[in-house]
Amino acid sequence: MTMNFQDALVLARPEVFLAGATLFLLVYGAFRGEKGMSEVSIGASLALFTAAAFAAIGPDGAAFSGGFIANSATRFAKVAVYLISPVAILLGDRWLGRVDNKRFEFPILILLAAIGMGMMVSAGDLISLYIGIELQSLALYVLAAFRRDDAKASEAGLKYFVLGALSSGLLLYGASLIYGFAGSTHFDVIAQSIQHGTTGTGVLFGLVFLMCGLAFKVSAAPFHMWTPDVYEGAPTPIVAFFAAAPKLAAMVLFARVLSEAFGSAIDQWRQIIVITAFLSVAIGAFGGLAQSNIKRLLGYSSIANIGYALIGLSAGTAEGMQAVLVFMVLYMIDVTGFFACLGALSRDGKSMESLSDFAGLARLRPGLALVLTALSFSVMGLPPFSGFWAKLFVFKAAIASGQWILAAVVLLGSVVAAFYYLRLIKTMWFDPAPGQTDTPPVEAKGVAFAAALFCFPLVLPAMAWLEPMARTAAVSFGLK
Amino acid sequence: MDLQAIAFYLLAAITVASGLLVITARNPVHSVLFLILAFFTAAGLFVMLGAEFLAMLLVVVYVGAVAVLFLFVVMMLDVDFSQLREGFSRYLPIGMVVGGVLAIEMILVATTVANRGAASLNAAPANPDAALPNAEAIGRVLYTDYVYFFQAAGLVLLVAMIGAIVLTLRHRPGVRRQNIGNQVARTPESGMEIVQIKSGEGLSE
Amino acid sequence: MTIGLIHYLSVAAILFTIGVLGIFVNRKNIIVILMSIELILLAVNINLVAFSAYLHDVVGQIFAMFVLTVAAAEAAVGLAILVTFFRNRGDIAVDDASVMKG
Amino acid sequence: MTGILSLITFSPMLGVAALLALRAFSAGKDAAGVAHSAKIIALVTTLATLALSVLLVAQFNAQEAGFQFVETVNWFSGATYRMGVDGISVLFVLLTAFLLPICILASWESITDRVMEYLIAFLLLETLVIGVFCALDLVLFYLFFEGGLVPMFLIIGIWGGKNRVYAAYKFFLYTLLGSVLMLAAILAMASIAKTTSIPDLMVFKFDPKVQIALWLAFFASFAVKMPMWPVHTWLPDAHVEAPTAGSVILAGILLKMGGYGFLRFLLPMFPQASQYFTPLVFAMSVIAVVYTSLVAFRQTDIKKLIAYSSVAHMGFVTMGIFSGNAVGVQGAIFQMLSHGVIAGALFLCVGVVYDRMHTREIAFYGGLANRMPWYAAIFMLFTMGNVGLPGTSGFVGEIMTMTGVYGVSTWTALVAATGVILSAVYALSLYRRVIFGELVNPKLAGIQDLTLREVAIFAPLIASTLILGVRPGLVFNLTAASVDQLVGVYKAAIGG
Amino acid sequence: MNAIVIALVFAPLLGALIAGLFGRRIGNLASQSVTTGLLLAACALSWTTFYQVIWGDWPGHFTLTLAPFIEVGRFVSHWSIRIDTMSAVMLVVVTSVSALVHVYSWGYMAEDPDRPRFFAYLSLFTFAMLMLVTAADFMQLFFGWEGVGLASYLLIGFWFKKPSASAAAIKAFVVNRVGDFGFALGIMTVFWMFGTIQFAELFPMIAAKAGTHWSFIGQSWSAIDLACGLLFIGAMGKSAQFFLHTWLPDAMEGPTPVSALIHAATMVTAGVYMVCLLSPMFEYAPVTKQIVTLIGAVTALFAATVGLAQNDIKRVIAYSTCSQLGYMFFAAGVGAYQAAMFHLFTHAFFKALLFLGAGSVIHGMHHEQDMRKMGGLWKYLPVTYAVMVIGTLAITGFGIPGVEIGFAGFYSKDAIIESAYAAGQHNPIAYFAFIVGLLAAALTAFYSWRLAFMTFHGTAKWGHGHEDHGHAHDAHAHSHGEHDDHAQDHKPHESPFAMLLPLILLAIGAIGAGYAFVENFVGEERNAFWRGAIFNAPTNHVLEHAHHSPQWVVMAPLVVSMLGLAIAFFVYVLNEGMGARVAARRGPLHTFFYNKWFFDELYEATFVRAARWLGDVFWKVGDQKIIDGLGPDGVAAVSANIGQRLSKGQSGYVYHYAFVMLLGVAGLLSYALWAWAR
Repeated sequence: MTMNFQDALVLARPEVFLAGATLFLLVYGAFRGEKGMSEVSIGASLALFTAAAFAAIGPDGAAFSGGFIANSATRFAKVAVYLISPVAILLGDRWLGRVDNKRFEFPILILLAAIGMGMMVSAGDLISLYIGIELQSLALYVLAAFRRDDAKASEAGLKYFVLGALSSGLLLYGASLIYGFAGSTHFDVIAQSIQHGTTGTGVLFGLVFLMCGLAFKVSAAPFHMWTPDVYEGAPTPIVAFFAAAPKLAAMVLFARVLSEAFGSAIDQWRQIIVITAFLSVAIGAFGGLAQSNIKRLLGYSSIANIGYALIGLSAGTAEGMQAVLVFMVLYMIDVTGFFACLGALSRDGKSMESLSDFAGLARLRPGLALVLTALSFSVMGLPPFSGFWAKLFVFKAAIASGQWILAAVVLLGSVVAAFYYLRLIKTMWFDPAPGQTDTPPVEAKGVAFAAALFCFPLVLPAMAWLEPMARTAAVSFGLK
Repeated sequence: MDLQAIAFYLLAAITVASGLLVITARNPVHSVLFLILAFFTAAGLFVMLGAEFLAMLLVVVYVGAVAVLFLFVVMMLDVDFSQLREGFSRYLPIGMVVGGVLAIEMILVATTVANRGAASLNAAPANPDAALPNAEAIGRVLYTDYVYFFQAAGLVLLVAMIGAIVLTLRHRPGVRRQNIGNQVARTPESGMEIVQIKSGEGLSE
Repeated sequence: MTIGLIHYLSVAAILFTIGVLGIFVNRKNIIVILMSIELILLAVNINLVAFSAYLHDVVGQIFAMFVLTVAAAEAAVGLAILVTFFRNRGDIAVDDASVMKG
Repeated sequence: MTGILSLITFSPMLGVAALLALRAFSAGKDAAGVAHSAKIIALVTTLATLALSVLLVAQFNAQEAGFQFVETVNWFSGATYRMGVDGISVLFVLLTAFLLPICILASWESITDRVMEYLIAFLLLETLVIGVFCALDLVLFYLFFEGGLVPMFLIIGIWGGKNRVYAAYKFFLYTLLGSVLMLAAILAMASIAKTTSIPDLMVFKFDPKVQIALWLAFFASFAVKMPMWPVHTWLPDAHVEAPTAGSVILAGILLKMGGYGFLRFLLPMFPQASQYFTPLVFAMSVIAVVYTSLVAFRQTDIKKLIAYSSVAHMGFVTMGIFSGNAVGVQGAIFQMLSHGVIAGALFLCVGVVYDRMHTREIAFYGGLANRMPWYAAIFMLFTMGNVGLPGTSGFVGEIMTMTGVYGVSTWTALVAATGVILSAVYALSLYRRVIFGELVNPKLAGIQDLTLREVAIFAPLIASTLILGVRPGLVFNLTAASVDQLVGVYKAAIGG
Repeated sequence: MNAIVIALVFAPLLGALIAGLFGRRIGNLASQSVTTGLLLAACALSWTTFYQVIWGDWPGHFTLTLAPFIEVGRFVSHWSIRIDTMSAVMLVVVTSVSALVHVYSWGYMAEDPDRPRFFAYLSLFTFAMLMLVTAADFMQLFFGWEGVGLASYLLIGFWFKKPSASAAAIKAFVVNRVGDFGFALGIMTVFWMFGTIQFAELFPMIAAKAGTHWSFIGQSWSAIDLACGLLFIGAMGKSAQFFLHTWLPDAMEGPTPVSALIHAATMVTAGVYMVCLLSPMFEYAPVTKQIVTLIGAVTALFAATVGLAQNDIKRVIAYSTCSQLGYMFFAAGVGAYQAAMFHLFTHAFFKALLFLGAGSVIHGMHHEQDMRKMGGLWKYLPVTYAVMVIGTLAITGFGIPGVEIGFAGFYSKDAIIESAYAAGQHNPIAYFAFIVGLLAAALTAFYSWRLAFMTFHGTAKWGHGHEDHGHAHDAHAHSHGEHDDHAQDHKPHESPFAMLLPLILLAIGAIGAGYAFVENFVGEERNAFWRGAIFNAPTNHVLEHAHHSPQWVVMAPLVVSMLGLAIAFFVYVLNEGMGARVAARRGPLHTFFYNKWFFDELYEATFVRAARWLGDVFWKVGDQKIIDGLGPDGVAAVSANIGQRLSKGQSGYVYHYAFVMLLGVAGLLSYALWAWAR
């Protein structure tokens, strides 16, 4: 509170700038109508890039009585989020144009979700946490149902909304209990109150509710049920967005809450995290085995992958936080590439979603098949692809913190999960093709190729700067 | 049992009962009405706790806007509600069990909070302070420490607005709308056509 | 016996449970499910206000206010999605509403 | 000469780049011509790699036990790019570089579909395998080790036989399962020892209790890779379905990665655990020898028979390694090398008739000696090598591993020695059923003897089988210093 | 000196390579000439060496190291040529017989289109045999050991189109491998016990280590006995001793010159040679020596009994070989290594003679091998008849004991029997061997004369039923037409000169080899002759004692062999047809002998079927059902099942999802309350 308002705004500059840009583009879009969608998209992308730049160069500090925090971790997460969001805009803009659903609200909603994510990663207070989550979630609910003429999309939106609202309720209930216990919503006060014996463990019951709510946002088991359905039903480029940035933001928020507000209760929350991580990996691995829809399959895949990230979290060390950050960034790129491929592929105007649609793709579209193969191997965690490095960090942190049984068990789960990626690869490479595919759109193809290039070989040099950056970021969570 | 207790139990009972009725009523219209009742009684509880502003807000925002919105939608969607009741009881027992366990646990937790949390330091709710009315107290904090989030809440509402528009607004083709610009820009040249008609031939289209 | 914090919290807990119960007891009727969510949020608000009062800290009420705001927004979005759902299927029954499963 | 290892490792990637360039610039041109140029590019690449490897061996100082040509580049704090070879690994580098041109040549005519991808897969595999043998960092090692799964999966799956999908899955998942456990162990080692450098870890003393866990995890991976009984069942399937060159490389090189792992990790890093588990390894080894020999005896598919015989031969390798004495370890290394050549050659022999007749059923053949005398002669040579006839390289490895083991466990040597009898049974009965007898099957009436290309493929293999059989010292001189050090360290650690 | 021995050892290899690799290009004649020429040269050099080593100015024993073979720690082996009396004797035997067989094959194999291959194999065999006999350490010994096995395998299976030939080849190889199994273990025992596998280093150490014990498969054994016993298993395999003899009769599927060279004169004697070579070890292995004696004696008797009942001319000789090898072993077993070597030496001549003579008969009979279809051939094959009689006299040990004049077998066999008697004075097993030796001598006489009489005397039985001759025993499918052409006259014919010359030369050896060398091998000059190549322990005086055997012992062999001759004459000449009648009655003893004591059936029923059964069980149950079923396939199925169930649980109903979430909350909260509320 010593900080004056201007300084506070400087700290919040990325979000404030984005909010302003959003309002401007909204007005612009409203005037231009559908014709203006491309301009709005470009504007939104530029705004996000600018915000990323602001975030990158912004100072450290806390504002609004500790409710807003800026440090190396928020910087890391914000840059990642603001850079990946334009990709979703790029993919969605064209895609929606092709399915005759071109509306300028799409980039606006993405922008609003991005602001929400910015707030989430900067949250230093239960209220800011809640507002950030809701801002992001509401935008995502709408986005899920964005193709309102599509039965699947609206069903996906409905399921996502109902369950999301329930999870918000759980989260809020937990927040209220924590508030009641600790007497404050600020993370630092909560942290102090845990160290005081009186409130001690009591506050942790609130934490359980809070964690349930957050687990839903990252789609960790047993709060994962929405994921496959929503992934399948929602429009592909929007799922590409769902699967990437919000997960990262939620994960960072998760890490922040656990480390800053509940850092000294690590032994307790670790148990919860371990349970959810284990369940996530198991359900993600086994659940995917029976899937024939690629998007659903990726839904299960994301559950499993969140399980891995949570294992990094469960380490409860700076190394673990670093692992989570590295993991999420690398995973985010993989998954974006995956959905870009899905967006790029269609046959007779119908997008290819069933596994059998991919038969013989290696002959029809060798480039995209190669991309999908590389990404599959990457998500599988096979070296030298990026997914391997992601998992490497996570498991290293987990083992270093003594959780080697969990690590071994979960690694075995990754073998189960490997099967369904292999099945995709097998379908593409070994099976005969049923017919020609449409010419893939340039932008989706481009994104897919870029993602594949990053997952190998660019990741190898990239690790050299990503790793120290993530380390710096991880240190700011304040754990050892 | 003092008056306060009587008021509390009355309000609490009505709140809980109407909450139950919300989820069990056959007709969704009734559910909405019970929801409104629950909000009213909850507002009463707020008043008992000294949160007059919030009580007022609850009534205004919820009863005035949200509940009405619900009613509106219920009326708008022409649904045969009777069949929606089917299978209601099938999941009730297991639901009750889990719900019961959850409720007990939550009360246990609540007891712990009340007895051991920071709130246990104060035996009574805050006295209404004449010098600093509830609304003002809220305002002082809200517009300083929480101004940023206050604005963000505005964005949340904006999202809701955009969302509602995106999802439900339809531009019906073929609906003629008044275009004032065109109207004003109309000139005799564009509005009239002068046709020379030769006698005996009539007007041909 | 005086009415203390515990009483308010209990009411909130029961209300919360009712809300949660409402979600899966009403297998088909989505509107009631949405209302159940409102009940849950109401329970949370009771909690927050009660704590706020007993902590002598106004932040709880501010939190409740945000919750109210967001709840309103949620209701709007939820109902909007419900409307699109209805338009696509001509029904709001969730029971046979599962295009996506497995 | 610093940098030569990276050059060798990544020189196949230059070939890949050339192939990609060829593909990019030849769109729409005559496909057969492009395929031919691609093959030439691949062949030249592999030959160049071979030349570099020979240069490496020539420059290698066999007197020195430690790692040579070490390259270290700090990458990030999770991995260091560190390469180097000692007397053991330099041999496997050479073996890999030696077999690859043969693989390319062996596929010259039999692969007509997706030639470009095929060659790229092989070149990729070469890089990864050489990388495995050169890597001096655990993470880097794992990277190469696991990476090898990808091209091999594709090779089996795309260019394989009828049941290729099952085989490819089995190969991939089986080996993946083994190696994830190794990954866990690698990370544990990294967190305990605070380094992933293999030379450092070789002198790091792990707590014996920790060693047990780490040993088991590493063992899981390498045992699958070897493969040891009872985790061998992926190998027959993979071999049967893989194209000829795939089988060659699988038997010739990929299996060796398991044995290499035992030598590089289990013995020096976890000596106490190795000693503790030696009876287990011996038991598994001799079961492998006897069991799979008997199974091989009953096979009706030529390749499957040879695949099972590979398992049996790998049983000798594992027990030789865990004998922990110089004779056994040297024998095991030699056996790996020799098996690489001989089993590879045997798979090529199968490939020769498969290319002509497109079946591997033993019953289909018979009497080939009548029409294919040269083929019969060469097949005979390698059959005898497989049987372990003195004068071929197969003998030296077998007798030395058994001798080494005899010094530790006479039971093991005794049972393993029965494998020598059984190998004669199955190998000669295979030979008899395929080569001897009257040429009954009318479809075989027109079968042609080896072409010049095929003779050229076999020539180096024949030469190395015989030369190594008569002068195994060529290998032992190279490995002696490193093995002596390894055995010395092991013996010192277990106090024996 | 060095050049001579190197040339003599490698000349056959050179021949083999030339004929094998370029045989098709340079033609039959060139291949034959090269191999035979080189072999003759080697033979000449061998005799030179033999002479120079024993009587000349070469050192009595020396080792020429050519190149390192294996050098790992103390496990050191070199490619080398060890020359001493032992190896010199063997050089002479091997190269002489081999050279003669090469020459003989010019005639015998004249119609075979694969002659270059045949001659290459022959020379390859010779090379391997020379490597074996000149080995200076166990590894090279093993190399030669298995090398001759390979050549034997190749030659037995030479007519690869004949299923029985390739089956016999495999059998020979595999049974030999069983022996090699023991041999290899023996080598390992030696290595770990003495730390070396070099003979020169090993032999001086043995006396010091006598009596030490060695732990093998959990038991403590007398170390040198164990090593020798294991090594002897190898000798049993190679020399077709009891239990491991089954391959030798089947090996007759090969061309007859092969039988003469490998399965009579040289390879099968490698076991004897090895035991004698390792006499420094065996002398300190009393138990093993007893075993050697016993096995040798049993084999001598067993093979002789089986030989009584066979009808295939080559099989009779094969069992005879087996039996004679038994003699050699029990000679070695009782410590009379010199006698064993002597018998080896003489046996090489007369047994090669018998085989080649039989080959001449077979050749003359257009590849008929069944003696029942012969008879009265002496008129048609006079030279063959003459040499066969000489060979028979030699093998039956005909000679006059008093004046010490006789055929080759007379000297060596009597030396063995007398040694057994001498040793038997203190050793019941040796005495048993002595008895058996006499018994077997009688049987030998009987079956040898039986062979001669059935073949050359009596009525000719080959005039009719001859047209199917080719099918049973002749694999010359390609030359079948040719055969039919000249089979029209049905008349047996004498063999060409190329075949007769070796027969005559061998006959000279069969007559004179014993007389010429008896003093050197076992007589007074033996120490000057062997010059330490054979070691006799200070306590071993068998040979001295043998020279002073009682008269009845000296006379007994002659008596029993004359008895055998008489019976054979009675049965097959005086009462021709009696043998056939006995056979037709199928008495139990005849059946037992005729079926070779049912060994093949026994092995088929146990080892072969067990291997097949186990192989099937391991494959179909072990691998497919248990390992794959519980392992990858089972896990995959279970995983897929879990996946299906999970997938079904994902019902698509919102309230289900909510319920699961609720369960999650309730579960986690319960856990927290239980675990944390302390």
